[in-house]
Amino acid sequence: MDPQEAQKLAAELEVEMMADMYNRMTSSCHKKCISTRYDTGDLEKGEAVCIDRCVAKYLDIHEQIGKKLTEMSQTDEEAMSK
Amino acid sequence: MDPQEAQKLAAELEVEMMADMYNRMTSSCHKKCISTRYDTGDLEKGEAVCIDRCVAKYLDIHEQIGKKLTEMSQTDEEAMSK
Amino acid sequence: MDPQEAQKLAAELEVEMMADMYNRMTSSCHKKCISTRYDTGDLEKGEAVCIDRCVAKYLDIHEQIGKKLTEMSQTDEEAMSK
Amino acid sequence: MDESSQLRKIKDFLIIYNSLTERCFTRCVTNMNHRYPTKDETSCIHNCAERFQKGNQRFMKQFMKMTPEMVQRRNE
Amino acid sequence: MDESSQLRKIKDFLIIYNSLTERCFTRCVTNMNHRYPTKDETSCIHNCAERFQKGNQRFMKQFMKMTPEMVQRRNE
Amino acid sequence: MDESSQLRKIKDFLIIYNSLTERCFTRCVTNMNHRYPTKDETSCIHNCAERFQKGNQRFMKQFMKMTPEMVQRRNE
Repeated sequence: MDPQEAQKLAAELEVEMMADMYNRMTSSCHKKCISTRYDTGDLEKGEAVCIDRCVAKYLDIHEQIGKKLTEMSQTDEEAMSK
Repeated sequence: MDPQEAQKLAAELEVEMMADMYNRMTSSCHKKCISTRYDTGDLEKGEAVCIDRCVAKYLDIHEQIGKKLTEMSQTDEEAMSK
Repeated sequence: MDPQEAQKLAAELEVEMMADMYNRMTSSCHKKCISTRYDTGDLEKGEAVCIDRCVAKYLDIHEQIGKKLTEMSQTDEEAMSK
Repeated sequence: MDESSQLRKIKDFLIIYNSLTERCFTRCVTNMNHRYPTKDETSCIHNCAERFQKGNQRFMKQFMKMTPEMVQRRNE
Repeated sequence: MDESSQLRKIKDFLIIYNSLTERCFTRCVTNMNHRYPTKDETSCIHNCAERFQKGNQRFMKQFMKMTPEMVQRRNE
Repeated sequence: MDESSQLRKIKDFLIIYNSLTERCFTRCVTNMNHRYPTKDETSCIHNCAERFQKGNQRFMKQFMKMTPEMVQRRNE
């Protein structure tokens, strides 16, 4: 694989993983925020507020977990190099 | 991307999405139709009838939702072009 | 498609399907083995034993189902060729 | 827009379309006593699709608002 | 059949195989007190696999029967 | 390690990362009364991530131990 192709694949992977994260987030927040009574097609006010908070919180937590995973893998590597 | 390659990718995408729809349908209808008592390996008569109706209904509803989404996106575009 | 490319795609498919099986296994065993009380970050002894057994059992059953599917498809082919 | 991002857009639409059918079917169709969707089922399906679509637009809007901050923090 | 559709067929088989294992394992194996599948679990697994496979054949048959109508309606 | 297996490794990491966020968020965040994660939620998230990661390592270890036998049996 030449470096240019590798870079293109890496960029595609980033887009794909961002889309995967987005899909998991909407699925998770849908369950937490949107009522399953379908007597009307409109979002209620409370549902809209819930979506906004849920997205913000999900992204915060995604970031925290990223840091945690990096931390944990560093501890593992230190333990192995001893 | 040359037009021929784009066409090939579009055709592959259609097959992939048809397969995805089929998989979601079988998963959903399995849950609605097939008993989880596994005391025999045979499908009961009622389960077979349920599968046939479930597939037919799923495809009907898939079509209805397709129309609804097209309708909704047209309303959005009209609202934006005002 | 030339034979070399076909072979490469077949190898990629095998890796992808192995990864899919592994992901389904961990997801299924997680649900069966790991407590959802998150008052500590450590795995308990019982959870670790449960994971080991669950992986072993899952692989056994994956093998059994593979044999069963092969058997069933042979019966189908014999029935059709009659 | 080039052909590759147009395909991406079609794919994103089709994934939403497929998952919407799955979710609304699962929630609105509760028995298989009839071959054709009943009036109640049809009305439930329409409201469900509309709500999910409005929900999706809200998700996208909020996501677009939040990501610049997130990317900025990551690059600091 | 050319190589590309043969690969597609193998992939479809492997997806069914993987999802069958997942579903039957989830439903039939209820505790981890033993390392090896018990007699009851094994019998449940076999019935589950057979049923799912028969169900899949029924799905495919009905789907094949319905799609021509659907495609025709769409092209009208 | 060549570039293609390095990409595979990055992809595997990102899938774990995404699924970990999904599972821990679903289990630890139970209400949307607040915009920011509460102290209890944050602590739950950290324990959840740690446990899942330790679980994943155990899964991988056991899987690596079992597969040679499995491959051998298949080739017999």
